[in-house]
Amino acid sequence: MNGTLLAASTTSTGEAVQFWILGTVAVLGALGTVLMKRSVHSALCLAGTMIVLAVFYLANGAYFLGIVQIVVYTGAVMMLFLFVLMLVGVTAADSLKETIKGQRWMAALCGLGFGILLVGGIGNASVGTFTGLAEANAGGNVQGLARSIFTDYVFAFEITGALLVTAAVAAMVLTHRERTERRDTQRELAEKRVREGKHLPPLPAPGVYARHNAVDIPGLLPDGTPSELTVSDTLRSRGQVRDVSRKALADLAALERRTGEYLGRGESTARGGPGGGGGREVRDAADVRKDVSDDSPAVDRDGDRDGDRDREAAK
Amino acid sequence: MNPVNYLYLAALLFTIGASGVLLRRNAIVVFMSVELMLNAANLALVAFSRLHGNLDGQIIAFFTMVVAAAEVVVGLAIIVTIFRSRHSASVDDASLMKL
Amino acid sequence: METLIGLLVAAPLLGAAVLLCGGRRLDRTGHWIGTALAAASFVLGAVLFADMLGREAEDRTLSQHVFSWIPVGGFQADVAFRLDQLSMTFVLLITGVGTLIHVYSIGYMEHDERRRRFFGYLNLFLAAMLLLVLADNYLLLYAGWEGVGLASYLLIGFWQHKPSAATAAKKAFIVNRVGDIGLSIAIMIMFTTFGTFAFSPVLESVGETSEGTATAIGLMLLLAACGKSAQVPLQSWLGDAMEGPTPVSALIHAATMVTAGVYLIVRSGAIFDAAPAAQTAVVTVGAVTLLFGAIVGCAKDDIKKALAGSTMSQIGYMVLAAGLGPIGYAFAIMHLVTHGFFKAGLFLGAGSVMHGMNDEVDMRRYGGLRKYMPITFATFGLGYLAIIGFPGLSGFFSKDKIIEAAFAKGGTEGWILGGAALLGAAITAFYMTRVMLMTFFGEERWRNAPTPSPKEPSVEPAAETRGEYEVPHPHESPRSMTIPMIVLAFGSVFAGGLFSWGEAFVHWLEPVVPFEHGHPPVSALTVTSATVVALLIGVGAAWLQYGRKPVPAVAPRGSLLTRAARRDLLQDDFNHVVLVKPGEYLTRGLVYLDHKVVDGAVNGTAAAVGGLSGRSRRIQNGYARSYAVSMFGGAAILVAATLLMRAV
Amino acid sequence: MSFPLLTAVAALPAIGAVATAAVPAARRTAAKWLALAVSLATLVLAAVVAFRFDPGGDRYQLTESHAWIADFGVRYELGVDGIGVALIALTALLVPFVVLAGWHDADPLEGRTPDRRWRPTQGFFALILAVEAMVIISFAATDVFLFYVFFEAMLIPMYFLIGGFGDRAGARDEDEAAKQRSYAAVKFLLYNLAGGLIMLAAVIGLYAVTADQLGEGTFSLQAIVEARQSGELAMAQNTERLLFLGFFLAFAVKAPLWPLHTWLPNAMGESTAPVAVLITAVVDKVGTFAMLRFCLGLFPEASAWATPVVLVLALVSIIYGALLAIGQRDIKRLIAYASISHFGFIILGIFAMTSQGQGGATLYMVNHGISTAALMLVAGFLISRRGSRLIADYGGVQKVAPVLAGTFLIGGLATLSLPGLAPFVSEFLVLVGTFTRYPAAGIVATFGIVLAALYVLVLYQRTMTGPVRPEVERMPDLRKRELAVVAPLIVLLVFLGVFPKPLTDIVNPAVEHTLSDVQKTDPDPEVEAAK
Repeated sequence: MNGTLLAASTTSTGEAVQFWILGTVAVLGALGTVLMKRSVHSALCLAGTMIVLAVFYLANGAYFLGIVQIVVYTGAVMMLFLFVLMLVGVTAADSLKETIKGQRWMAALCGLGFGILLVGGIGNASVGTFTGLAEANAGGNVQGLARSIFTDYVFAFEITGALLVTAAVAAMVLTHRERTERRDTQRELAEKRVREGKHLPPLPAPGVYARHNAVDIPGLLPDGTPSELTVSDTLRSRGQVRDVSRKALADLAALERRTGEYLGRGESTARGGPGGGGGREVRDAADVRKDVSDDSPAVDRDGDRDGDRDREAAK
Repeated sequence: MNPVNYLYLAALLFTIGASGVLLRRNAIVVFMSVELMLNAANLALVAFSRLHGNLDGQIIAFFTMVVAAAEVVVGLAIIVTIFRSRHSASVDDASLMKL
Repeated sequence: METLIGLLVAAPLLGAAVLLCGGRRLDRTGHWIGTALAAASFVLGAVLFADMLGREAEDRTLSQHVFSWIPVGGFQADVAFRLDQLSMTFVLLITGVGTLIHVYSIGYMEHDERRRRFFGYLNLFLAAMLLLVLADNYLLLYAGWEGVGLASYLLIGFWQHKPSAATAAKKAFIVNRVGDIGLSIAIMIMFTTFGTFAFSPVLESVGETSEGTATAIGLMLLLAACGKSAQVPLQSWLGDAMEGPTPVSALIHAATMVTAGVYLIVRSGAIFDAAPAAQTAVVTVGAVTLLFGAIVGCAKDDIKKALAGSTMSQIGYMVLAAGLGPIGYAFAIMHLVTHGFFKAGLFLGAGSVMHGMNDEVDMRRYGGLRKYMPITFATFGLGYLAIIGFPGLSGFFSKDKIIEAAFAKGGTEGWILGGAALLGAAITAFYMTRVMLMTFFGEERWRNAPTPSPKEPSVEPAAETRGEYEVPHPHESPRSMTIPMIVLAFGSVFAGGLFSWGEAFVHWLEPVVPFEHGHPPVSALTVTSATVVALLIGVGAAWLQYGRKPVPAVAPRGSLLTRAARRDLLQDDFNHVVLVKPGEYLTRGLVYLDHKVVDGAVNGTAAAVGGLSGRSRRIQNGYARSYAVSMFGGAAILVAATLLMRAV
Repeated sequence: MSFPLLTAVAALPAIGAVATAAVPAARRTAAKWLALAVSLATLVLAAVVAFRFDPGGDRYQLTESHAWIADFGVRYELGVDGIGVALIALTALLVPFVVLAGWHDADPLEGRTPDRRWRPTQGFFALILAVEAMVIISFAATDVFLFYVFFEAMLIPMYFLIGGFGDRAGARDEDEAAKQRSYAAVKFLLYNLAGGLIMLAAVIGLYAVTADQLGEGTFSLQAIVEARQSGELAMAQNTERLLFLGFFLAFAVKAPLWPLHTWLPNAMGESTAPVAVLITAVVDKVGTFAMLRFCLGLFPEASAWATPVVLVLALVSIIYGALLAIGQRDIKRLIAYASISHFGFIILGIFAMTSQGQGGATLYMVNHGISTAALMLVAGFLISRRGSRLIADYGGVQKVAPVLAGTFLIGGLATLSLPGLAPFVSEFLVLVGTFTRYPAAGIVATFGIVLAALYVLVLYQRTMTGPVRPEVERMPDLRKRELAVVAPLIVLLVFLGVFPKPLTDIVNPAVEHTLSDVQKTDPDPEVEAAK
């Protein structure tokens, strides 16, 4: 009932304070929406703004709308946005560099002019005095809305209903992809693969360590270089491949050295050390590494090359 | 404080949203800016309904929300389709109208 | 009776139509048809003449309204004929001489495969000329006027394969057109002033209008007369017109058409009487032309061109007389008729000579022909005596009267004009004697081949063109050619005496052509004797130069005046410099202007629009966002507009 | 109501056009005969119109009136006064000759056999008939909007006639010719469209004015004229002048009046001779006709206001056109410029505002149509023989083809308006009519006749006379078909030159009406001559 009081009465200092604080937040959010490089961030900023607006609705005695705002917008719509973002690629940051000549200046000009005009318009609009929603909301805001929606605005309401249905159907139609030709049979697919000289057997698994289960870590080839095939295309295309070859090898080497020092004996103890085939492979790799470890620049170069490849993949 | 400030705020937000539409290439962000504009409008409507002491403003705002929802659904569907076909969500890439 | 007038015109017109549309099947009979119809109209004329003589002098005027030609508002042009003594005179002259020349042409054009068309054109000319003299309003006269122009165009250019002929024809038509401007403007003024342009109303009420108007009409009519009658300054075409076949020169450019101007002036006498200024102009033109033509005539070696010069000057006499008012009109017509006889005779003689000398026209290549073609010599000689005004022959009577009248004009003006006329008489005697001597006397210069004189292309012998020179065998022309010459010779001998027998001619014309006796400051006898003296001087001078010493076969360079006269006193050069050249430049300039400026402006605009749209097309860059910007801007503008609306 | 005769006259060629276009590709000759038959039938109908028309009767006769676009007061209103009858007769008369003269102009070129869809011949004749139909409607329309529609629609078939069927004889090489052709066609179209659009604005303006002052707007010529005379419609001075200019400009382009003339030489030069005749003898007449009927009828004060300028322009056209004709090297362009000079005379006569002037102008429209047709068609035959439009390529034709030369000369003499041939009557009337009110203008215009003599005779001399050039030695004389085209025209020229009364009787009353519209009367002679 505090809300109603607020709504009914002329603005209290409380509302003033609330307005100034949240208003600032809202504007910042809006600016964020426009200016953030990554669209995810924009989406989040927008969500913030919307929540603030919901609060303002409440403050203005539009309780129903306030709630709807939160549920529909901040809930449904923003989620929809985020889904699409995920589909399109969350992390892809688009540059804010303008490509169309003069577009930015025109936009700025129009925006500024338009803003000024609106403000001016509101300024000289005679909205000095205002009547609160006290009696309008007397029978309850929701009931009030419901009454007029189902009496005066009933047609509009029905039509919007139709609109929603249409929109839903439209969305399905748009996103549904019609299969034009017959789906290939398994045999045909297999033959196609052979014909195209594709990689016939299943792809190798990503490098998995006991430490954590990470699909974004490429498996290492016998020579210790990471194998691109082991990581899914999506991750590769997003440039999210985490290359651990060098770190892992370094750890292993350090471990063996320590055990060597600790046991005082070299290679032998290492045999029958931890790990099955995988360990063995790794050990072999380690050996190889050790052989070449004295000329580390080569390794670095090696690593650099991998890094480059990753970055290229990212692009 | 005079609730007219709500209107000023709405104007501000609207303008920001508009410039967002004009400045961003990413279709999704453009859409968000549009949403921002709609919300600004809604805020103004709500403020009006308070000013005039009747609920019509709110009802309009309500309808706006519904329409906005529908628009978002379709719009996003379109974006997805475009992205599928040309692997980009940039509005500038969809410039076949250019000579 | 009246209906016969229409037939008078219709007969030759029919002939023309038949002959020109008839096609080849008429080639053998064509010339007979033509001649027959010409003769028919002559007979008709004679019948009408007889009928006219049968009536009182006052009601001799016949008029026939055939049909309404152009009726628009107050403008009522009728096809209506008027046959009075004046037109009767012309009718007889035209049909008579015309018939004779038809006959002559039968022989002359014998070897021309386009003879049928020639006769068609001749008939066309007759019809047009008769229309001219029979019309009872100026517009119909104008029709005849242009009709004879057309006929003369066709006949001058009859040998179209000769570029010179085609050019001469064109020149004649266009110079005539310049004169026609005068006639048409005159008609316009008449219509504006009197609301009509029929002879009688105009001539009767001309006194009621201002002298200025009358003068304007008079000058315009004079311009027309100059064009048709080859008077200075529109005389240049007549010399070239000699490109046409000789019968044509005889009929059109000596006897009839060129005198139409005189007819016009005499017919419109009332107007000139009301406009002294115009009359002065007329006499000036006449005097100048008679000297001009005479001088040109002295220098020409081409026999036809020499005769053309003389024609010019003789018509000068007539115009002069016509300009003198009532004291001169009748004599103008009288001289016109006699001149019609003897000049036609002279031309036919010249044609006969050319016929015998295989189309040689250069008199320097003639000589001693009298014993080869005696009939031609005789007739030509009579014509010669007539034209120089040998006492007792027609020319004497008519010319002498004109000179008297000129003196009778009175005052210094009279003296000047009379003097000019006398001088003209002397020169006439000179050049005609020259022609006579060079053609029929002296040694036979045609026996040896010509030495071409490059600087005189005009008198280049036709023989030249036919490869090496074969000596012509001068022979008398066939009967069909000699008979007309004989008849005309008779006319040139007796007509004058007949006419001035008790001033018969003057009285015959009087009802239509006002006449009053002129009173020369000195006695008529003095004038006559002066004329005779002048004539003797001329003959003597000619004999001294061409009779006593042999004539050089190639023209000597001659004095400055001679050379100028050979070039028609530089008239063509004058026209060329003053009119033709500037005209050409103007035309070329305009063509360029039309292409570059007028058209260029249009194409320029088109190009500009194209470029502009090309530029503005750039704005449509296809980016949705830039479209959005413009949308947004538009919205902003709308808001601004609404605010402003609310503000005011 | 009685049988809609005017509609029939216009509809017949229209239907004929469709039918001709529908003739299958193989049956080219059939299409030709069909077109000829239709045009002759139209001529018969037009003759019926001419006889049904009673000069003594009321101003507009054979009227038809049906609502068309009721909301805007647009009506399908037809009706002819004497001027309309004369011009309809002219059109109906000329088209058969055009068809006959163009008999082979649209035959497919040797070597390439036309496929089923490409049917040039059918198209050619169908277009000609279509033009005829539209022209007739515009001559008969008494509803401004109706007139405007067909005035503009005319451009479409003309465009295709000019651009699609060029003068093959004139082709230096095919591509070059095609380029010239399309240039000419586009120029023609744009020029006339520009004028027409300005007129459209004026038409709408007129509607607005009437709607404003008469309560409900109308396009009906008679209604507006009556309203003007009864005084219930009084346009503001400037409004009237603007509207007048809007109309006049369109007509001046069509007419064409200097300096809006440059499209005509190109169009006439590049198109085939029959089409050129169609342009200058038929289509352009709509312009002058409309000046007489609409400019003077709707805006008398403005016409009076504009008269001095128009007269000067007309004089310029006369002299300028003649001088340029003298300067041309191309036969057809020469004739085109001659036509410009003649249109100058027509406009001079119209704006002299005297019964002689306007009567003469109307006669001039008819006579110029016939004489130019004669001259142009013979020129076309000549060109088709030698395959060149340049005067310099001819010489001595008179010797090898005397009949051709003769007819050419007669056409030329008509063009220089020799007495006894039709154009003289009209030209002299125009001169007199002008002189009575504007002596200076009359005198200047008179110089046009000398220049006319110059360009005609120079043309004749250069092409027909002189020694025979080797190229023309084998030139055949006129064939039967060609003679059948030229002979009637010449007969007509002579007849109308000697006895124009039938024509004047029809025209005079109409002219009187027009003069009463502009409240002008002929100036009285100074001296009342003793009749």
